[in-house]
Amino acid sequence: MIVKNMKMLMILLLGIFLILPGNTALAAEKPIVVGAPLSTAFLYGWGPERAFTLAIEEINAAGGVNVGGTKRPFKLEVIDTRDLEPGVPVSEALLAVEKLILDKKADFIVGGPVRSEAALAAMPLLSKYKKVSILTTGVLTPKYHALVAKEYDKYKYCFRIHGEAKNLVGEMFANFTELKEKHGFNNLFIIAQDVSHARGAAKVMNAVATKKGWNVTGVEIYPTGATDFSMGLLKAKKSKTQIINIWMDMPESAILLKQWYEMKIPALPFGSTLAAAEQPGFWKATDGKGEYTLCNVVNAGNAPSEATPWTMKFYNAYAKRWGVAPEGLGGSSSYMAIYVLRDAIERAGSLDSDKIVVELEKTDVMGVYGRLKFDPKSHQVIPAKDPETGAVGSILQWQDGKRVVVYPKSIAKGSIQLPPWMKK
Amino acid sequence: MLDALRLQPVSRLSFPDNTMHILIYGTINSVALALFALGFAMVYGVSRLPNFAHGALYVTSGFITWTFINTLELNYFISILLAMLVTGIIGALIYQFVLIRIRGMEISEIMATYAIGLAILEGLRWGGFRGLTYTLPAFIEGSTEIAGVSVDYQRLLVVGIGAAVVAVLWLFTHYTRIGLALRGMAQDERAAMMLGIDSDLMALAAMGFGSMLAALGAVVLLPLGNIVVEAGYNVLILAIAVCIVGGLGSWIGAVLAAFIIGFAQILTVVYLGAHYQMVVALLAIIITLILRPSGLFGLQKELEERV
Amino acid sequence: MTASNEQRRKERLDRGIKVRSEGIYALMSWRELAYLFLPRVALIGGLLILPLVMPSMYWQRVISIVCIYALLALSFDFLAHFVGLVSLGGAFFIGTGSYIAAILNTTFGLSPIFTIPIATLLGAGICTVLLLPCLPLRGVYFAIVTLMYPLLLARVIEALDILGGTDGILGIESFTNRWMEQYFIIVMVLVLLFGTRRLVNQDIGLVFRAVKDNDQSVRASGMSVTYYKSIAVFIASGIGCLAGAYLVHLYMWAGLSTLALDFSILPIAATVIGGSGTLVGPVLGAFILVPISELLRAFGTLRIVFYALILLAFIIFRSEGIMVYGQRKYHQFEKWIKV
Amino acid sequence: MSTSTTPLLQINEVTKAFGGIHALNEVSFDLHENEILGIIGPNGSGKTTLVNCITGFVELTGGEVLYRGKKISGKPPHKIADMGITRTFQIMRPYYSLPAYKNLVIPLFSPRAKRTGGWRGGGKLGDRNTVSIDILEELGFERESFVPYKKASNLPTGYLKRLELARCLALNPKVIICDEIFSGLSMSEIASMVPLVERLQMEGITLIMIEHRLRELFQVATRIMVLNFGEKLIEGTAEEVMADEKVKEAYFGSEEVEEVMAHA
Repeated sequence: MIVKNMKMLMILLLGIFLILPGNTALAAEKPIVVGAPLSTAFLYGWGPERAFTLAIEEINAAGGVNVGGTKRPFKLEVIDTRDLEPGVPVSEALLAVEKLILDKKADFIVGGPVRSEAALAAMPLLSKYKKVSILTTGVLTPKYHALVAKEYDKYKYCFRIHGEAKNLVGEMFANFTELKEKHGFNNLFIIAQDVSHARGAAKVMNAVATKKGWNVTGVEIYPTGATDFSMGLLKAKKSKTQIINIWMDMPESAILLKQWYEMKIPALPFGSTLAAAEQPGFWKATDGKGEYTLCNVVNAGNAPSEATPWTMKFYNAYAKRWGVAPEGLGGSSSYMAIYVLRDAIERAGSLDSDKIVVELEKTDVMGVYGRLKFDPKSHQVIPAKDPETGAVGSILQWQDGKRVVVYPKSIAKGSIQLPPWMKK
Repeated sequence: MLDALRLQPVSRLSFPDNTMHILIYGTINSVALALFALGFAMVYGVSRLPNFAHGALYVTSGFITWTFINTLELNYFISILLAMLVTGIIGALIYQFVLIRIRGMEISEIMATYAIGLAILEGLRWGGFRGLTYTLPAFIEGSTEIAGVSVDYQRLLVVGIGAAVVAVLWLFTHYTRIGLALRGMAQDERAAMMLGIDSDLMALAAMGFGSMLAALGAVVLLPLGNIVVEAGYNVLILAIAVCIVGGLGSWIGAVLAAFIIGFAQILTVVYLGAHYQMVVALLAIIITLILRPSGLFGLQKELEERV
Repeated sequence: MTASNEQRRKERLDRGIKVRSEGIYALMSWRELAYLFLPRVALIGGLLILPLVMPSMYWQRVISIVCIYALLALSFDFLAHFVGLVSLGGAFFIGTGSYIAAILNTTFGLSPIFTIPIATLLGAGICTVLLLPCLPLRGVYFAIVTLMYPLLLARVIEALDILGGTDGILGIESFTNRWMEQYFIIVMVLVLLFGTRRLVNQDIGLVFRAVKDNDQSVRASGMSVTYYKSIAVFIASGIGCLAGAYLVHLYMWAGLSTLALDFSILPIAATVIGGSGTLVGPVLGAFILVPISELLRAFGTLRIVFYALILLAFIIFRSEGIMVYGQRKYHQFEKWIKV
Repeated sequence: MSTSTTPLLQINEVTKAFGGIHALNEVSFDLHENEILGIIGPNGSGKTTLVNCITGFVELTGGEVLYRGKKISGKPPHKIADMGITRTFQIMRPYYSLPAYKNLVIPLFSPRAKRTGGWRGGGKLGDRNTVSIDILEELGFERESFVPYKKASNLPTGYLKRLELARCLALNPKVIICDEIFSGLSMSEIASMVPLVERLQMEGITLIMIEHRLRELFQVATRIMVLNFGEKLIEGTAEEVMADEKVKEAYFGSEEVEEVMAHA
């Protein structure tokens, strides 16, 4: 009996070897291959994947990309990097990027590894193979575009089309000043996840707040995977803070928000990249306990607003195509990355990386979340408060079951509400 | 006892007194750890099988309850019982078709159970249980104030159910036939076999009950947050931590070790800083293993675990 | 018309040189020489040709990753089967090796040719010193302590935000030319593989086996068991740190996820599939497991489920591993005889 | 039998308690150069515990062990063995996975063997395999036969006992403590072991023999000590011990005593 099993196992192995994946399908015109190494099992992975597919289908339907006269369609190649999973080495993600470049012959890399650590690690790889890459999701660390600025000629192929930690701090602080005038808030308590971009942002926020005269009543850093936040919330409550600034993208943030609601902490939870709180399903999941949570979804378009005529067009197209509204960080920025890429290719008239880099630096497109322009030195999208001048972020608040955009003023559809137990 | 607990550290907190808080949330944290670890301790205690699929069973039972409630619209209480039953059956099946063939080979057991855990977790993720919108409703809404510390009912319920589980487990293992057989197997497998206890059947029962305990832990603790596949890995590490500190094989040790680690974590959060929380748990394991490998209450087999 | 229910038994007869005696035999003909050395030559030749045969550069990169896991599997099998220390802490060796190589390269500016040997020796020293307190432990206890070491190191680096915190260390030099990068690791795998096989049969190797077999009687023979265990751990962690240092220069980056659980678990799976105790088995196991997980990449998240089920199938049906099964098949032929 | 001024080994009031139970209760005796001390006593009288205490496998609860006047009771077992005090195990502990002659390579690898050149090495240790085969041959393993090359796991008990002894010899020992080396052997095997022990004594090695087979022990031992319930009953020559009332009542009772006396 054992011998038979052995043969059966061998056949199984051979079978797998034979279906070595090779790209056989030859479209009419040679397609431009766009590689997307994403952690598809996570929100920040499958959201962008859907946005890329939507954008590519729209472009191909409109006839594809005019590369020096010939019309060539885009072709999307998504590979699961699993880099948001704990316990998975980054070499898995880098191997996925290399498979896209070497095996699938990708001309461009978009979306990029989702975890900051993996994205930073992929930079030298991209410069080695001279592949233009546009980061659209997950990576918030300011170190990314700082590196591009520092070693321009080595990392010039790396672009980032969505906001990073420093912009988020700026946007959030604008809201704090507004709250200060309206409700006289002056106390701030910061809770951050023990991840480098969150800790970095917490430090910056702490410095900016104290400089502007705010009283920072405490900073609490929780390790990834912590399941009890009672202590931090108690400290916040006892330090009579009015705002709790949360920098956390781990799923356990839902526990934090539920505990905040049950402990009736008289402070406004104001978070950035709160993955749990960005999804439309968050309301039903916490059966209402997520009321009044504010979260920064980095770019407009991930929540309903009229930043530009294109925002709602994208919002509805996404909802129609996938049956659910854009779910959070990465949706609108991925969609725009494809269009920005098409625009650059058509201007450059070829797929040569160096020409494309020059064209991308000249990008000026009125996109889903404002006018998209790249800083020529650091290849980071230029942020702004008004959609006319640059890329606009958006902060939404959960108000009785719906995500209402409250910032920036130019595209706001509502104002910040306070929980009942806070109103004196 | 209270004063012994209040160390005299340089407290960054300027608040006069949070011992009540430490006490309440320390207990809740410890009961949660105990619920994580009991299933693992029972399976290892009886059949010396390190069940590395424990975390996967914990998460699966969460998703099964969720599907019963949302897709089949069953009553919440019935779906909990059904979920525990189904998880117990899964645990038993794992033993019957996989572990029974490789019992005794230490490395293969660890590898096999880890592979099953991996397959279940990644299978769930592939099956669409992704994202953060899967949650279980709490049994009771609302929260109260105890001695100035606001605690929600669900957490108090956790403590209640935890205590009940420990009590039932104690009664079960001391007064029912199967319970006694399980304890016999735990102490000495060969002697138990000589008395006519079928070791495979008992191991099967242990695996079944262990999985049910994991499911019970999940159903009680998951409503506090949301059901996420990553929880499987964290739960496994914490369960191993508690079982080792308490002494592999003795589930009473696991309960007491859960309290030790639970309070240690809360104290580090208060006095050292929250981000050292995980470091403390891991440090507890390593130090216990080096000083007293068989744990605080484990069977002290001198030569067996130290040279 | 023999009755169908007569008993049949499988009889195994030695083949080739094994017929003469247990271990000592004289080679008398080319055929016997070939019988002995063919498998070894096939292994060495196969490994050396592999990169040239690979269809694309990507698959060559996969070969380097496979060699890293092969080194880890080799160090696990050496420790588990020949010294009796089941260590689930492969990631601890890789992590230490990578971080040391990264620091040497970024702060001291040493080129890979220097950082790798230094990282190997220094890393091995550090790992041995850190593992010293748990050497007296045995069996499951040692396994679980070593499982916790990399997790603790990762959490400490994360909490203290040292060594580049969760971002890791960037901007590390890679190898100058591609072929040197590729063949360096393959040659190291071969050298270390045959090195450990020879070491195990040397006198010191016998002492290791004695420590595994019966450490009380080793103590009675006037030798400190912890001393010899620490030598064995030094050798095994050296191999692990070498793999870690190479990984850093391969991907020009070192960070928290060099301490990931996969580096601990996959080598053990390779050992279980390859055949524990044969040292060559785990290397073959790695050469089977890692390419499979790459091939299955097309299936997305389902890939891990397949990979886990294949591993499970091997554990249940072929628990002794391919190499042991292969050796038995090679040295003996079986035929059914009537009882 | 020269008895130099300080005895080779002094055991002063050695006590060992396992959580309240006294396995050894203030046992004291001296061991002189080149003598064979027989230790007898009913099962559970603390004989093996005494061996473990002397060789450091178990920590003492009280008392001390002196070797040539120096205290050795706190030292780890491998240090004590390194000084030349070796022991065999009551339950034999060969390396089952290794062939017989390779079993001896391990003790020959020890620092003491390197220093003293192993048994009859005279300071310089030759190739370990040849030295181990010489030792085995001396202990009755026929050189040409395949016995030294067989795996330890399929050697008969007699050969395993000799392997234990060989392991001690490989360290060129000063003292060998034999823990029931005659038990479990057939009459012919015991007959061949007795001359072996006598030859070791002539080579200048001091022996402590713990035995239940009194007839062979009395042929070989120069002095006998009786242990009972962890206490030393009496110490002296074979005749004195036999004649003593307490010993008879505590240990012998059976008619075996008369029969042994007839022969002694």
